[in-house]
Amino acid sequence: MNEMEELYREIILDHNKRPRNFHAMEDATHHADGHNPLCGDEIEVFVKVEGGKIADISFQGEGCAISKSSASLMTSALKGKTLDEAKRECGIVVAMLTGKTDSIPDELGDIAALQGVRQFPARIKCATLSWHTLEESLQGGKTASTE
Amino acid sequence: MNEMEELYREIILDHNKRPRNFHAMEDATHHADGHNPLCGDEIEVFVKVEGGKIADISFQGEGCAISKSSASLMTSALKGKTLDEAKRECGIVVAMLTGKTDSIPDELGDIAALQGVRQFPARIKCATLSWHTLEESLQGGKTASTE
Amino acid sequence: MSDNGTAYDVAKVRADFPLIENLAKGAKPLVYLDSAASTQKPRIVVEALSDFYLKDYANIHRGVHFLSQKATDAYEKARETARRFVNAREAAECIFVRNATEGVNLVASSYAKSRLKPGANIVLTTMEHHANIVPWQMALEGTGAELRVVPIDSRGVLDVEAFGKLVDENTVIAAFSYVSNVLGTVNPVKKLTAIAHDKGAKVLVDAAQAAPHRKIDVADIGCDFLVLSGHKIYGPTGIGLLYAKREILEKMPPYQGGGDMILTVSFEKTTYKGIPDRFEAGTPHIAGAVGMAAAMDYMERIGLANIEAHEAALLSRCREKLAPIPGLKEIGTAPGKAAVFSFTLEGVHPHDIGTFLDADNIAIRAGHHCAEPLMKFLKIPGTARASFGMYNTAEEVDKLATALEKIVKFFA
Amino acid sequence: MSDNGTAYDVAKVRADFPLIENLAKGAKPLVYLDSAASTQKPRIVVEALSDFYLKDYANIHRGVHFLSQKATDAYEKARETARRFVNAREAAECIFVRNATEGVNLVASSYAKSRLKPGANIVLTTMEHHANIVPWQMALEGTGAELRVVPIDSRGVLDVEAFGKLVDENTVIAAFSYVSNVLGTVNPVKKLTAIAHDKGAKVLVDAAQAAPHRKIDVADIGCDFLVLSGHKIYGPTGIGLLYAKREILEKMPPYQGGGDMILTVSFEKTTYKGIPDRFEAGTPHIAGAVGMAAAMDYMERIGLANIEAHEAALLSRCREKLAPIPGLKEIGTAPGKAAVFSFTLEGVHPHDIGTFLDADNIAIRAGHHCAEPLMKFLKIPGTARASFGMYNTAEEVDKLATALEKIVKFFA
Ligand SMILES: Cc1ncc(COP(=O)(O)O)c(C=O)c1O
Ligand SMILES: Cc1ncc(COP(=O)(O)O)c(C=O)c1O
Repeated sequence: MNEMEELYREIILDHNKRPRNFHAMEDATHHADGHNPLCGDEIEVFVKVEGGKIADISFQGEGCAISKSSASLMTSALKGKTLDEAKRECGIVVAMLTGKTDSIPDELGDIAALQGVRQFPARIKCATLSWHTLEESLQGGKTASTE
Repeated sequence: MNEMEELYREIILDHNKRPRNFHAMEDATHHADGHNPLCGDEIEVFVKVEGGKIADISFQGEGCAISKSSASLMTSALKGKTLDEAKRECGIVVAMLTGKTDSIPDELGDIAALQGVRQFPARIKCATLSWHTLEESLQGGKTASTE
Repeated sequence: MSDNGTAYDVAKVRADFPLIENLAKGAKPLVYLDSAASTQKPRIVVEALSDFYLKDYANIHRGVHFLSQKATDAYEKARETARRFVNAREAAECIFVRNATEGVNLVASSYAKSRLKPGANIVLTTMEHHANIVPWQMALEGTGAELRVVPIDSRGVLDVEAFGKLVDENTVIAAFSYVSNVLGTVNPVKKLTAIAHDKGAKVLVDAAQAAPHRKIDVADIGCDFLVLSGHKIYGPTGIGLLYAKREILEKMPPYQGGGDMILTVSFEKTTYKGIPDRFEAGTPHIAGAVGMAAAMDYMERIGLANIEAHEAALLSRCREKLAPIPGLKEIGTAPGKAAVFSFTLEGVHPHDIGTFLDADNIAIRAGHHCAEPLMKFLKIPGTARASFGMYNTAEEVDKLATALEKIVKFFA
Repeated sequence: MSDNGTAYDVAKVRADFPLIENLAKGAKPLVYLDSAASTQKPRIVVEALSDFYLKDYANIHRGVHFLSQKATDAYEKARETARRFVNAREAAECIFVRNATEGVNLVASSYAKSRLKPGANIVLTTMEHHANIVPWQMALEGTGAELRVVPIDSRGVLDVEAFGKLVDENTVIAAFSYVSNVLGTVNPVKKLTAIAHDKGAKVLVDAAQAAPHRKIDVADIGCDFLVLSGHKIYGPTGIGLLYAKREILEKMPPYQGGGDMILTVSFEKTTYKGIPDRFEAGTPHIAGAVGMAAAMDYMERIGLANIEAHEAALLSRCREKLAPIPGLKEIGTAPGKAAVFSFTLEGVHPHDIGTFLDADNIAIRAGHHCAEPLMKFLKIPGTARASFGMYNTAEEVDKLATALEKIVKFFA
């Protein structure tokens, strides 16, 4: 694999072309806007929390292949998880993406495909954007920024 | 003569130590403040004009040897001259000091001793300060004659 | 043919730029197509900086000693070079600032702010860089005055008629770019200035993207203010130029206070120097001014007409080679545009294009290019932008085309 | 002894400064005693600039390409170096500005101005440089707030008791120099800060003249703001540092608007980035930051304690050699003063001293040193000032003494 194939793995390209849960949500209980001023990526994350669980989660917005596929992977992975599980996973993923940890836990599944981004410092913020935005929305915030 | 003796000729040192017409003037018809922000020199020029002539002229203030002697030489030379003569002389002296002309007219007399300053660009403003202040006072004399 | 009758030899020009030369020789030769963000520096500019620091350095305007005199002379000679570069009447109309951004801020703060009352307005255009938007918004805040924006068409051509209607007797300043950093559009600055002056409005021209590509002539344009950045005209960082007419500058209060800009200071009352000193508080970027002057000298020696012609040829080739690429759309197609080539690729985000090209050692820029309102108007999240400098070659354009073809396949 | 246990060898230090070395070798060897105006540059700083321009140059924070990433890394690494140099908690508290003057202007405009109401006050001292006076006067204008000035005694020692009385609950900022550029006085900045904080006032320390001579430690001082200039600490021109506490910076509105400091821009509403970016509009002086960091590294390698000790020895020798000269009066005799030696000569104006010394190739400064209120207090038109840097030698002090003896004879 050359470095481009490493960054843009099949899974990434697939989620970029056919993003999952890519729509607004009318009855969301939590919502936040995310913004990456570097490249202008804008994302909205919607969450419906019911009984301490993420009953539904979706996103919409403009973004590069990395930020779009990252958001798509995130929504796929977290649907049905408890809030605690979701927050824990946010932490693990962000730590992996920012190189704070070297190990890639098995539990990440497809999300591990994002690891190629660590070799591209300028792109890390694209990959973390949706995760930070989710964290922000769960905390009750309105906007997240990766400046 | 080395360059210091060229700059600080006997006449200059003499006028610096014993400045002529170095006092305020109560009944001046014209008056202006001169200021050289580079070195902080401050000078006041007083003129009494009577019948189109400089009946009396004096100065006071703080200044280096060059600015003080220049003012002293100026007051000595211009006392009794007509306004036109004085203005003409201002022009000639400033032109000489700023190197706009190479020739040193004989009529300048002792003032010619200031010529050494031309080799010292940083000091030219010291030498021209009193002359510019005089010009200023004469130009303002018309509108400020009631003071 | 150059101004002095010799042919433009891009290989010779490249040899003047050590970074371009050295990185081009690497295993994966660098193709630098990001000059609109900042230009690389010719050896002569870097040497002017080193020589100044190592031979003539001292603080200016202050010392009686000969080093200080030498440094002052070098600084004021740089101002005279800047005067010649923009064809101002006198050097005192040339204020050294940090960059184009600071130039706009200075004018917005010292000239415009006090004139912004309810009913007054400032006129900008849709294609402005944030540097020519945000300072005006900050000045307008809380004044009750209005911001007006002149529209452009889908090619990126300014609507001159609308400009003539939006500018009125209550317009304090009309501020517009000479050349758009995204679209390459060259605005008819002389005409716009005449229209604005007819209504009694002052004019600021943002020449940050024009100065690298063409001769700037403030006497011909007739504008009241003009700004540019040294780092975009092959000069050092931290230095730029604000040109302003003497009669306007003389009436403007100082922008920053400090040493070197005062006549007398007391705790009761402080008086300020005349121009240009009043606008240069504290120890200025002396070496930067000297370095920017070296860059201006260099550009003039190469010949601004030559640079313009060379870059126009690169732009033509770029269009020709990139047009056949499936899904590629050129953004900005104003007639006579400058050598700034923005584009989008269907299904591939600009940021991904940038990363891919970087992997092929082609440096372009991707994003909103500090022109978010323009992106909103164009209804795109950003563009990929290849921008050309005097050192770029036709082969580099071809490499860009080849790399883009690969990207299209990858994302297909 | 140096910090790491080796003896301070001034000859070795001089060898690092090409201008000092080369001009010292001339027919009339230059003696540079004007470091308080600006310091000369070690080779390593000039090379850091050249290397950056010729190997790693690009615009920052913007590009996805590797050169831009390299340049961004270099710029942010410089910020981390600045953080370490002043011992700030985090790099984001370090804002790059043009010079100390701009640092004060930024604080006066973005922090103080909106808080200056009738009844409020700003406290300065008699010994301030214009850079720490004029920006406050400009901010105060039209606000109805008051300027208060803390007196000094005839030695140039600040009246700490008066400071404690002048600062009160209505004091917005107390701003004072760490080291006086005329008197050499080292103010008890930690104590003054504690007094001001007790009254709820914020504190700005002007460290422009302290940073060249001693370790700056904002954590120890406890001040809210601190400014310094790169060109006075052996670094490039056009760059300086504003340190400010995070919690204060976060509440301050931006100073200049433009690119790189915004989060989103639209003609309707613009939002700003966090710190430090919000305060660095437009393309910054990237190379300047890198060069200043090289200078900071260099000073730390030589050892700030060594520099201080070496300069203290020069000051002692200067006093000893100059004291016997008839009519010579040292201006500023505060205990423990820094290596700034101001003096007057009876019957000889400072400006004439400067010219005479220049003829002997000794560069000093003469005049009011941008401290007119202090001159008025001292009732002198100005002083001659010999100021020392890490490269000066005892022999140079002796040359100064010999030259001054000649002057006294000439004007006798
Ligand atoms: C005490 C003091 N503060 C501030 C300044 C201003 O420094 P700059 O001109 O680099 O802004 C100086 C420089 O002379 C100074 O001596
Ligand atoms: C059209 C335009 N104006 C202004 C600027 C601001 O330039 P600087 O960042 O050098 O102040 C730029 C730079 O990108 C530009 O392209």
